[in-house]
Amino acid sequence: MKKLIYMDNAATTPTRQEVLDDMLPYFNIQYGNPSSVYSLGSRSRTAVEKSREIIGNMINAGEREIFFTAGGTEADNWAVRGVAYANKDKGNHIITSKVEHQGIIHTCEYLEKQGFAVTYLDVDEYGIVDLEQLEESITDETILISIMFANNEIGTVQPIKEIGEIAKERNIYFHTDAVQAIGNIRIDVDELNIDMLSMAAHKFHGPKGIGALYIRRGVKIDPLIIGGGQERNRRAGTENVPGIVGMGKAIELAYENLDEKNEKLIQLRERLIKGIFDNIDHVRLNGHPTKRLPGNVNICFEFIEGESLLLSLDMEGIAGSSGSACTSGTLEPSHVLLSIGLPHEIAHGSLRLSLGDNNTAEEVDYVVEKLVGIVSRLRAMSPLYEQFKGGN
Amino acid sequence: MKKLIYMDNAATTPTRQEVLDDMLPYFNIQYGNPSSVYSLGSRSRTAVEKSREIIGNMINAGEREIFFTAGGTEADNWAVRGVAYANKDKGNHIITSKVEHQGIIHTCEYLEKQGFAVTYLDVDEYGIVDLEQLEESITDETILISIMFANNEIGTVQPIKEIGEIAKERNIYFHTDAVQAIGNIRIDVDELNIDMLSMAAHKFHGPKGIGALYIRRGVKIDPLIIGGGQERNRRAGTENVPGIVGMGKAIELAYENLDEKNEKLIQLRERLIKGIFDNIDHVRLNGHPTKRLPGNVNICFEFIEGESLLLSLDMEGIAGSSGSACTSGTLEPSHVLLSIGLPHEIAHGSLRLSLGDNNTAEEVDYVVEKLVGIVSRLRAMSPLYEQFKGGN
Amino acid sequence: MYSEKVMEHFHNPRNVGEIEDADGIGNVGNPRCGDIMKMYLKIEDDTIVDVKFKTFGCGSAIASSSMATELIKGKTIDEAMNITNKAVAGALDGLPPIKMHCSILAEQAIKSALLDYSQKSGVHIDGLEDFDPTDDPHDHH
Amino acid sequence: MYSEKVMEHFHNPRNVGEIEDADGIGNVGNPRCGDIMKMYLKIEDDTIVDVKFKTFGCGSAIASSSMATELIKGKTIDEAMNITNKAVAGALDGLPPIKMHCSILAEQAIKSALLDYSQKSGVHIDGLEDFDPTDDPHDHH
Ligand SMILES: Cc1ncc(COP(=O)(O)O)c(C=O)c1O
Ligand SMILES: Cc1ncc(COP(=O)(O)O)c(C=O)c1O
Repeated sequence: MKKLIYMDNAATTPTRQEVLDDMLPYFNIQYGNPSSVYSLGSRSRTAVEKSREIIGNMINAGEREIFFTAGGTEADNWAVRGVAYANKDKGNHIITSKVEHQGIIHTCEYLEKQGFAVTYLDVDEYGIVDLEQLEESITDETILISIMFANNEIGTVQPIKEIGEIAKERNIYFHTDAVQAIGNIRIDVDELNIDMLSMAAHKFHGPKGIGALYIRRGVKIDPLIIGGGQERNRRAGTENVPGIVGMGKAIELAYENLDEKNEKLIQLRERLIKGIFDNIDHVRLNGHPTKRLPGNVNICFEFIEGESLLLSLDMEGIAGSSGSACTSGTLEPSHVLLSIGLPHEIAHGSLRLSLGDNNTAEEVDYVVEKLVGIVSRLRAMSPLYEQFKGGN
Repeated sequence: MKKLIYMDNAATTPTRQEVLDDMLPYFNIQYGNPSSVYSLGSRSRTAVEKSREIIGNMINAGEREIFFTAGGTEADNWAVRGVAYANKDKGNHIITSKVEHQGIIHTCEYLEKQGFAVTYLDVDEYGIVDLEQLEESITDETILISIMFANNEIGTVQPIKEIGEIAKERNIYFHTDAVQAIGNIRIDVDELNIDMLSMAAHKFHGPKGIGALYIRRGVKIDPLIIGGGQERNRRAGTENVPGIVGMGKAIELAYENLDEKNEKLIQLRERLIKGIFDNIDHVRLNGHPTKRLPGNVNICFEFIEGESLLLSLDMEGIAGSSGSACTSGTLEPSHVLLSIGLPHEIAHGSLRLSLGDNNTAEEVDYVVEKLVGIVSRLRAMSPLYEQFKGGN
Repeated sequence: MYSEKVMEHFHNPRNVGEIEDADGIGNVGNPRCGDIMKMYLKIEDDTIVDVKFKTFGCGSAIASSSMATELIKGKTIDEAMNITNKAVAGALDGLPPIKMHCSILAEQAIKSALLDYSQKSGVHIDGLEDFDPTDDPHDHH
Repeated sequence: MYSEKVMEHFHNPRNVGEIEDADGIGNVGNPRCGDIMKMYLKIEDDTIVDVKFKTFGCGSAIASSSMATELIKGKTIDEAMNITNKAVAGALDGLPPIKMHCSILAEQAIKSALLDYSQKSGVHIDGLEDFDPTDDPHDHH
C-alpha cells in the first residue's frame, strides 16, 4: 500500500502516540470508576480532575467550568438547548449564523419547532457574519448568541472578540462552537467574553468520543443528559476516563509550540493554494484569504463534481473532503458554500484539503501534481466543460 | 502494593486485553472518519458496521436496530425522552419502577415537570415489580413502560418476559435498561417483546464512553443528540470508532461460554454469602435469593455505616460499593434499598460486592476473613451497637 | 461504500466522449443537483452501433453511465429500451441506496437519446409514450 | 477524596470507647441520616481530663470525632467551647465540601456533652445559651 497523504485533519485526526500512551493504563490497570470510594476509584477521579484543569488552563477558564461530553455535537446541543430551556422565562430568541455546523443549525431548527425564534445571520462572500445584522437582530427576547469560532469547511475565523463585546454589552449569553479552532488558535475565554465553548478531542489528535463544554461560572443552563451525579450534577454517565485523560494530553501537546507549527502550516497552505492556482484554471478559493484556519484549503474546481474528485484522489492515496451533495448524505451541496453565494453547480465541485502537522511540502507538491491530472481527466468527461468550451 | 481484589464489577470493569488490542489500530492507524469517502474512512465505517452487527446478533436484533451512544445513561435518556416527545399526541403517561437507575428516574422526573405523568411501580421485599400494579396502572394515555432488566444494586432480575407480554398486548412500547444484564444474561429481544434496550460497554469489560440503544424497527422515537447524519440520522456526532470496535469485541467475549462462567460466578456468590452469614451476625441479604445477577452480593451489616466499611476494605485491598448516603453524593441512602422496605439506618450499612470472571474462591475467603475483623471493629465503635447490646 | 465493479468503471469508464454526427443525443440531469449525463448514439438498422457519454457527477453517476453504454452497445433499440435502472445497478454489483438515482439517470439518458433519435428520424419506438426526460430522478429514492 | 490525616484518624481513631462514670455525655446525629456521635467527658476542675467517643458514620464522621476528642482532651471547658467545626476540619487538613457536616456534628457532640455536664453539675457554661443539640447539621451545607 502506498503511504497515505492525509489532508482531512478537519474531519478527524489520528490520536498522537503520546496521547494514547497516557490513556492506556486507564483501560485495564487504572480502570476504577471515578465515583467509587476506594483508591482505584479516587485515582481515576484524580486523573479526570487533572485533565479538567489542563483544559481549563488552556483557555483561561477555571477547572470547575469544564464539563466533559461525548464530543462536539453533544457540547453544541447542550449549550443551545440547555440555555434555551433554562432561560425561556427571559426570552425565546436565539441568534446564530447560516454557516454553523449541523450540530448547531439542526438544534436551532428543533427549537424553532418548540416555539423558539431563531435568527440565522447572513455571511459575506468570505463566510464572515454580518456584525451590523447581529446588532440589529438583538431584541429584549434574545437569550443566546451562538457563533462558531472557525468554520469547518472553509476555515473562516469569525470576529469573535467583537461578537463577545456585543453579547456582553447587551447582557446576552455567548456560545461559540470552537471545535475547529481549539488546538489551532489560542483562545482566552475572558478576553473574548465567551460564556460557553464547545470542543472535541478528535480534532486535535485526541481520541474520538470525548469532548467538553466550557460553561462560565454563573451561566444558567439545564443539563442535557440526566442521571447520576457526575460532572457535578450537570452531565450524567460514568466518565470516559481514558478519553478524558487523552483529551487533556492532546490539548497540552496541541498548544505546545503553536506559533511555530502554525507558521509552518500557513506556509504549506499557501504553497498548496499557489500550486493549484498556478497549474489549474477555473478554480476559486473559498473562505477568507487570511482570516482562516492555518491548515484549511477549500477550492472549487469548476465543471467537475466533488465526490468523483475525492475518489480519484483516494486512488492516488490522498484523503480530502468535499461539500458536494454526494458526500453530505443529502441532495444539497454544503449550506456553507451556498451561504457564501456559490451557485449549486460550483458548490458541488468543492475540495477541502485540511493540513496537519504531519504534512510536508513534498506531499503538497505531489497533491498538486495529481490534482492537475485528475481535474483534466474529469473535465474531459464533463458535459459542463464541453458546453463551456463550446460557448467560448 | 498489595494485589487488588476487585469486587465492584457492577460499577465498572477493566477493559479486557483482547478488546483493547482490537481497539488500538483505530486510534492512530485506522483513524479515518467513517463519514469520509476515501478508503481510510470506509474502513472505519466497515468496522463500525461490523460491531453493530455483532451486537445485534447477540440480542437477536437486526444491525439496523442498534444505535451507538456515549453510554448507558445517554441510552436511557434517549429511550425515555425520545419516545415521550415522539408520541405525545398519543398520550402522556409513562410507567417505570421505584428501583430504576437514576438515568431513568431523573429523566422521568424531568418529564413530569414538562407535563408528562409517571407511575413509579412499587417493588416487593426482593425488589421485584408488582405486575398487577403494572396492569392496573395502564391507561389509554400510556405510551411507554420502562423497567430495568436487572438491578444495579441488589441484582434482582425483573420478570421481563411477563412485562413484555403485557406491553405487547396493550400495544405500549417497552424499554428495558439492561446495562447490568447485558453480558451476564442471554437476552432475546423478540422472545421477550423488548422494543428498546440500553447497554453500556464498560459493564462487560469493554471501554468506558460507549454504549448503545437497541430500537426495534418501527418504534417512533425522536433523536436526543442532533446534528450530522451519523447513525442514520438518529444520533449525531463523529463515531467513537475505537469504542465501538471495543464494544463489539467485548460483547462477543462476554457471551462466550456464558453458562460455564455463570455457574462459576454463582458458586462464588453463594460461597461469599455463606461465608458472611456463617461468620457475622446481624446481616441481611438484599435482593432476591435466586432471581439475581450471577455475581451480585448485597448485604446489610447492621449498626455500621457503609462508607466506613468501604474505606476499611480498601485498606485491605478490597474494592466494593455501598448504598449509603455518604457514597451517593446525596444525604439519602439508596432509593433501591428504601424501596425494598429497609429502614434508613440499615440501608446506610449496605455493602455490594459484585463478582466478575477474575475473582477466585481464595479471594472470596480472604474477603470474608477481613470483613469479620472490620465489622467487629466498626461495631465496637458504634453507639448503635452499644445501644442494641444494652437493650438486649 | 461502492462495489469493486463501480470503482472499476469509475476509474476506467468505457465509451467516454462525443459522437460528432450522432443520430440521437440524450441530456438528462441538472447541474444544481450535481449530476448531468449526456449520451450520444449512432444507430444503424435498428441497432446501436456506437455510443458515447459525458457525465458530470459523482463516482456512481460516472460508473452508471459507463455501464449503461456497455449494456446497450450493439443492442437493438428494443433491447436498449428494456434496460432498466435496476439492470444498470445490478450489472455494477449494486449501488448504495442513496445512489440509486444515478442508475435512474442512466436509464433516462438512454431513453432520452432514443427519444431524440425517434424525433429526428421519425422512427416510432414502443415504450417512449410516457417517458418524460425532465422527470427528476432525485424524487425516485 | 480524603486527606491523609482523615484516613489516618479513621484507621487509628483516638479515644474510642465509653466512660462508665462520665460527667457529661453528648449524643448527636440521627441514624436516618447515617451518622450518630456519642461523646463521653470526664471533667475535673473545669478541665476535660478524659474523653471517649463512639460513632456510627462514614470515614469523615469517625475521623472528625477522633480529632475532636484530641482537640479537647486536657483543655478547659472554655477552650473546648471555642473549638469550632472549622477547627476540627482544619486539623484534619480539610474535608470535602459534602462532608463538612461531619465536622459540625463533632462540634455539636462536644457542646452537647458539655451541656449535659452543665445540667448535671449545675455549672454554668458561657456560650451554651443558644445551643440546640437537635439542630440538624445536614442543613448547614
Ligand atoms: C442499571 C444501570 N443503568 C444505567 C447505568 C448508567 O450507565 P453509564 O454510567 O455507563 O452511563 C448504570 C451504570 O451506572 C446502571 O447500572
Ligand atoms: C465546527 C464543528 N462543530 C461541531 C462538530 C461536531 O463534532 P463531533 O462530530 O465530534 O461531535 C464538528 C465536527 O464534525 C465541527 O467541525
